[in-house]
Amino acid sequence: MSELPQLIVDGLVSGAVLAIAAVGVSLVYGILHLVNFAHGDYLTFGAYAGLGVTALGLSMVVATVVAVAATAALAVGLQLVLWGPVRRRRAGLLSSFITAIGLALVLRHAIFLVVGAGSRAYPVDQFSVERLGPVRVSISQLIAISLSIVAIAVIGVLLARTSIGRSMRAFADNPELAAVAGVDVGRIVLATWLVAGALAGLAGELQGLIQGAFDPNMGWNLLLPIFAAVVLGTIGNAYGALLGGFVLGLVMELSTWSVLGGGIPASYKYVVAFLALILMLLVRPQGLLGRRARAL
Amino acid sequence: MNASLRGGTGAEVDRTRLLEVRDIVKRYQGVAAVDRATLNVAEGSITALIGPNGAGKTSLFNIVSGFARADSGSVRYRGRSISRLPPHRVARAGSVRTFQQPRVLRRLTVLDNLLLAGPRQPAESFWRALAPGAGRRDQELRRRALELLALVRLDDRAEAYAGVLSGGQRKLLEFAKALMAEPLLVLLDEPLAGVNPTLRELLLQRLREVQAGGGITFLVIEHDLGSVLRVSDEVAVMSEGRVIFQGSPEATRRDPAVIDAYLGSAEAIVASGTPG
Amino acid sequence: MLDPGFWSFVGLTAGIYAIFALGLQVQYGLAGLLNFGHVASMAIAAYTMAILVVRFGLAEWQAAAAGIAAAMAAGLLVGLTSLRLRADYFAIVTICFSEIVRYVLLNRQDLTGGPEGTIGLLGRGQAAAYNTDWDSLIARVRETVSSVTGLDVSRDILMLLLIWLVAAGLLLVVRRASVMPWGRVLRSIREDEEAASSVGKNVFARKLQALALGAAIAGAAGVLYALQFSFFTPDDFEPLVTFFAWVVLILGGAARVFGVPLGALLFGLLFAGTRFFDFWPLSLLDSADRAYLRLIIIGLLLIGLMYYRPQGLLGRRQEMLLE
Amino acid sequence: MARGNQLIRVLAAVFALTMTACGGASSSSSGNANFTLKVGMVLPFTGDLATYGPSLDKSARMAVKMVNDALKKDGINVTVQVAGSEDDQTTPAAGVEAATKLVKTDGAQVVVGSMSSGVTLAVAQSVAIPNNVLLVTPTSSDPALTTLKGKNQLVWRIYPSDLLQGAALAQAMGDTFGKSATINVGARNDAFGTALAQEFERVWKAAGGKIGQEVIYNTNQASFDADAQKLASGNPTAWMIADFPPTFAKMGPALVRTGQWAPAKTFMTEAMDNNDSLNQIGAPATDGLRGTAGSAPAGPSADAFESAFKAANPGAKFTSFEGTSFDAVVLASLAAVKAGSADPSKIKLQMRAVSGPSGDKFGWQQLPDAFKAAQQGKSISYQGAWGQIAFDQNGDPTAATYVLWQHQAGQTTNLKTFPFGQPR
Amino acid sequence: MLPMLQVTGLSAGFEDVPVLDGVSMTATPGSTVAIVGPNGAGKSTLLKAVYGLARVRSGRVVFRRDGAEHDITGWPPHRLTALGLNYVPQTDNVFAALSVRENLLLGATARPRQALARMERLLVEFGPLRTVLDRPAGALSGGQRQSLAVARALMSEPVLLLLDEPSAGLAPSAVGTVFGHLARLRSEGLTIVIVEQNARLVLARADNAYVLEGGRNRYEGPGPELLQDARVVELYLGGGAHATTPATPAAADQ
Repeated sequence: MSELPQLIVDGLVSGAVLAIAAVGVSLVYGILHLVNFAHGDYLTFGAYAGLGVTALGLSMVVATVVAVAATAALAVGLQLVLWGPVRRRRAGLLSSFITAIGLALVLRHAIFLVVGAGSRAYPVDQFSVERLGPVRVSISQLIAISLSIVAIAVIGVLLARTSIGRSMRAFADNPELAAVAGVDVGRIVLATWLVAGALAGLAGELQGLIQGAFDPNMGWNLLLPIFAAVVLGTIGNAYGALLGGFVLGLVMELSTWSVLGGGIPASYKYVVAFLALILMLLVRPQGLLGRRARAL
Repeated sequence: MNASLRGGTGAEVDRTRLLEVRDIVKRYQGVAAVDRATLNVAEGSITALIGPNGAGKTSLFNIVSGFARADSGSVRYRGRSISRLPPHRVARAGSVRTFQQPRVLRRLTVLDNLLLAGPRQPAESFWRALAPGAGRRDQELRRRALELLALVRLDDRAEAYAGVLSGGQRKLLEFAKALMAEPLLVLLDEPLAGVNPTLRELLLQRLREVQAGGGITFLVIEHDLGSVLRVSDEVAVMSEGRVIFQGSPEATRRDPAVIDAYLGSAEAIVASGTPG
Repeated sequence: MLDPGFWSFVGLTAGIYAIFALGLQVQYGLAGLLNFGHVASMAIAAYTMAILVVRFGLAEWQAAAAGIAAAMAAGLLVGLTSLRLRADYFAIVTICFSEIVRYVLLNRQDLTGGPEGTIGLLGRGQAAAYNTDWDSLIARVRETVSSVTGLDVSRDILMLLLIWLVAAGLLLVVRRASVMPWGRVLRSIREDEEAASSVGKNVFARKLQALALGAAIAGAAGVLYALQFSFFTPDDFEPLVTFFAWVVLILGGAARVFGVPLGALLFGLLFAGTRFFDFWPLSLLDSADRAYLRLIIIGLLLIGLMYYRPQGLLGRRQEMLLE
Repeated sequence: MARGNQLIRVLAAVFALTMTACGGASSSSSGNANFTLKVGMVLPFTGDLATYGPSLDKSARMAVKMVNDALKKDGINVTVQVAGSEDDQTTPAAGVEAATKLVKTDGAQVVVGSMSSGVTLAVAQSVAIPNNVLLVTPTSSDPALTTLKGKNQLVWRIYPSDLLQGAALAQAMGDTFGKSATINVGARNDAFGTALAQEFERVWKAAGGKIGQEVIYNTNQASFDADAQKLASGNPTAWMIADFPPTFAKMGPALVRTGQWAPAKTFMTEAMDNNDSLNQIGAPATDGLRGTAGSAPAGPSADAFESAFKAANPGAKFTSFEGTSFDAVVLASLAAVKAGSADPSKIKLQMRAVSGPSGDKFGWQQLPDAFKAAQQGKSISYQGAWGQIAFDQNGDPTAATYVLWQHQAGQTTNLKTFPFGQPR
Repeated sequence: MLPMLQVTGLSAGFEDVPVLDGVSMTATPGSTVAIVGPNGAGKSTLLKAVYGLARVRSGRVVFRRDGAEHDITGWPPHRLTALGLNYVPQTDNVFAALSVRENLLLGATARPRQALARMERLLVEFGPLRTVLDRPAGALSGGQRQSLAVARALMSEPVLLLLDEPSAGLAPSAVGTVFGHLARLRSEGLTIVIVEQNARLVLARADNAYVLEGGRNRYEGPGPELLQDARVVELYLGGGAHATTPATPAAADQ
């Protein structure tokens, strides 16, 4: 019976994309206290940046590099022209949130304007599969898995081992103390966007790959699951977001496992995922990796 | 239940024990913030609760006011256990607290901050708020609120947002707010910190007046010992989670353990046992 | 461009949004609750009404009342389970709840008509309608008006009047209650829950009440939406609708009750007015590009409005900075 | 119908064109043949169906241009004018707003739109019917549209109702696999997919067949592999899948990857009957794929339309649904010319008469002849770019015959034509 | 000798609430300076204002090092860290979610070179931290946290350390440990400005001390001298204290 391992692999693949994107959202929220509603559209931007490169006949490797770099540049650029000034106006969480809704509209439809509405695909064989034991995996999925392993390793090293990564986590944990400890806030903000943008670019491209075909609504459609992953793993905790992404991906795919009372119909995937999230929060109000807040 | 706590059992209440704290223990992450603290507050008194930073005074306040639950021990108020009551029930029973960091409602006016604390407001119910004449009780309360604001010299700021008040003014507002609730017992957490010397005198004076006139009992955490010892009838000293001394202000000043606990010892030594 | 037919439609949509956002105003503007699943209340009320009329033969007004009650009950359910969560976690729980509601409406075809919407409530091949009484009432009113005044008043204009009448009534009720001690208690909870409970306010019960009341108001918006459009599908209740209510609320000024209708009108104008952006040189673009451009312009206007007036139209900057 | 001399007609045409160019032309919907018909498009340019809207808008505008050319060639003093194209954002409320604008401020007499059944139903109920405007939807297939209350011949559609399609599919699959075969059914989770799946299953089971797995999948989800796994499982005789090309571009490969699915054992609908789209999705997911389609001059004519569309709109994506909005515009124009009026209440009475099945047949490439016939008051059987559309009294297209198409080696061909009795 | 830190007429506060009202102080290189005074005197705010964490309204802060003079009034903390200042807040002074090791390395953000070697050296002095290197700092005891906070500050190789009530909330034995660290640092020539609640403890060890009250300078002088000053005790125990208390200051200096 190969159903279960297959579902696990499928869950890990879609979870990987959520995880990678969620780390960025989580860092941005933890460090900038910004609910970036436009993050899904950063993903879309990355996917199309990569597509542009493949359209020139260059390889997926180059496309990946460009997608990552271009989205990172977009994120940093938007910090400079939009979020920085907004922050200086001391806009509250909610007016920033409305600004992000506006930005999401602008980005998505700018992409529509440039690339048109049709769905596109990377020049990657979507059909041939590799057999790994009981599991069948497509080339795209293999690329996605390997890239996300690399990305997660890089994220892990970056956050845990590098000075900038530590500073980012420190800032998310306790911004005042981070300033005290000599962390340059301005640099951290830019670094955060750089990392979040790069990860969004990568996640966008991977999503485009595993989806096979994509259109400018791709990232927008992923936004809610990404946010759910962030929350599942504890808001502001980057490692938690990684974990949350994988858990969510697995929960969604495994919900169709036929052993579970014949499998929950696929159209209830999101219902299962969201219910799992709500139940988890009721049991662990601080998220998977959160510490229980000290009373008073 | 509230009603009975407030007034019903007056006859059986031991006047020397309006508030009775027994062997309270509260641990945070394994560290005992309050460690078998025992304390009595006599009705009509001003009792000072003093002690160095980190002695557990505020933790004890949180337990008495229902904001935290003790790991063990009991709190009795007017002869009844209130250890398990939520904060709003404790407050409705007439035991009102203030906070060390004044918790004023920043985007409400100073006057609204006070009016909020006024008891018995039928128009706090949605439907009654819609009924004609719902504002009548507010008019009564407003008079008293303005009196209290005048008492703490904030009457000229009545219509300002409480968020623009200075730290000292916020303290005064907290004090007035506690009185507005028509309490039997007021727990004041460092009412003088950050208050300038003239207002400080004013506040102490008011404290005395109110206590004398209104039959209100005060339990006061305060660092400004000079001031607090002057006005209090009784002093309890906390150190490292315990009440190490309870007695008159004079006795407090003379007690070496208190002085050590307070000024600190030149060497880091374990403070010696609790006096009887 | 100034045709009243179009603008009365825009106006009535804005009115529905005003009522809808007023519910959010009670929940967030007064009580500080970050409800990101507000649209669920609207969906539950509208669907409850339609299902009760079509399947159980209830009178329309009874079904409408039941719909509002159902929205309120759902609000209570969400509150009872989740109000103790931190604000941002509460926000995500509510949005998840609204998505669960939408997917269930989509997938329980036997009960709800599924993706086909309410028209499929009786199953395939039969067009179900839940507002026949209402429509004939409106028709009678139109007849009466035209026989009395000789004016032919369109259905949209009647609905416009009715919806804004309801909106005004609810606004006044909420406004009245919010300046009364009731509102003061809620605002105190918004500012500092512990401070509120320290003076004897039952914070949890109050938050629950605000949530239920906001849900009921959103339910009323749902019922009006159903009556206006005569037909709806689960797609009408996407999360985006909640965010539009937030836009309305923040545009108007979150803590100002009368900011809500203003925000709703501005919002309606933003979406409808940009449909007229077809002059030169925009007219050189093809229809799709113009449609994208329209949403880009809406996005830019939102960004600009929030940049220059982060406190909203009626909000006070000082109040915002005190947050 | 009065006939003036050549000069007057030319002058009138110039006048009409000038007025049109100035944007101030007011429609004259009197009984004579001098009028301007205003057609407005309500289509999804943004939102879930954003991938289709722009192409349908382009083909509708192409139809307007071709109709005007034909009218000019015929010397008929009628102009079809685009009142505007508005975005319905794939949501009913925005759709109603869009249609209201077209009707109230732009004076559209005919609205072409929308794509999703939800939006179309809302526009029909809230705008078209109350304002007495003709609504022709290109692609909405929801059976509910047939029985819509009070529609009073104002609502028409090009794409067949799922009731029809489901029964035709069941018949074709029964012929191919035997009536007792086990079929796995997959459908996109929207009005089109669920209605078609249900209707198919009902007919299939009634005829003694068995249904294996039924998988209804959300179209905007992140991955389709688990859904595909389920749909492929159980070793069924064949599959019926109700989907559109852009979603099937994700679902198809996922099905192939399961290794348990075969396109050659799968039936789909005419939504997929498009060579270009199928080739784009790729042979492993489409080779041998079969499907039904309402009898149409498919094949050469459909291919010609695709080339014509691409020639007229360089760089535009062909989604395979373009014929629907093209035919919608043409049919409404034909009906208006035949009615000699831009008044929707007159146009609607001629819609059946220009669609067939009786009357002379005119293909979409023979518009001048068709319009001439229409002006002469003759009945027409219009052979559209989408297919033959013969409206019934409910405004639904009927087809006496269906074709069975198959995609093989990069080519879509019609295997056979089969007669099909109307279910009603 | 020119002072290393020179604060002149500093007025500062938070948002619109002034706390300091023209406070002046100096610290010569290698000295330990104590800031004492009753609660609410503005002691902590003085440190925060020097370290760029409170808004300075007027006054000047000058820092001298290696013959160079820097007017650091209103500089952001990260520039001060780079210059050789560091500050240990009173509470919330470790990153609870980060491991002890990460907390330490984070202290070296301004001077990343040879951070690991420095950490090794510090771990010799702060021995007990070594056993918990990979535990999250949030799981440490109060004393360990305080040690960690000091050690983290030292990771930036400061020449001037600002300490805010390092004994607050600590068990006596932990206070002993922390002050043991400080004694060693002093002997190594580090300049220390320390705000302390435990006046006896800190005055006995301070080269120089400032007594603040109500946001202003009240008394100043060598620490042990101030410790003898009855006025200081009076300030703490309040108005009537010295009248009724038998000469506690003398008795205190055991």
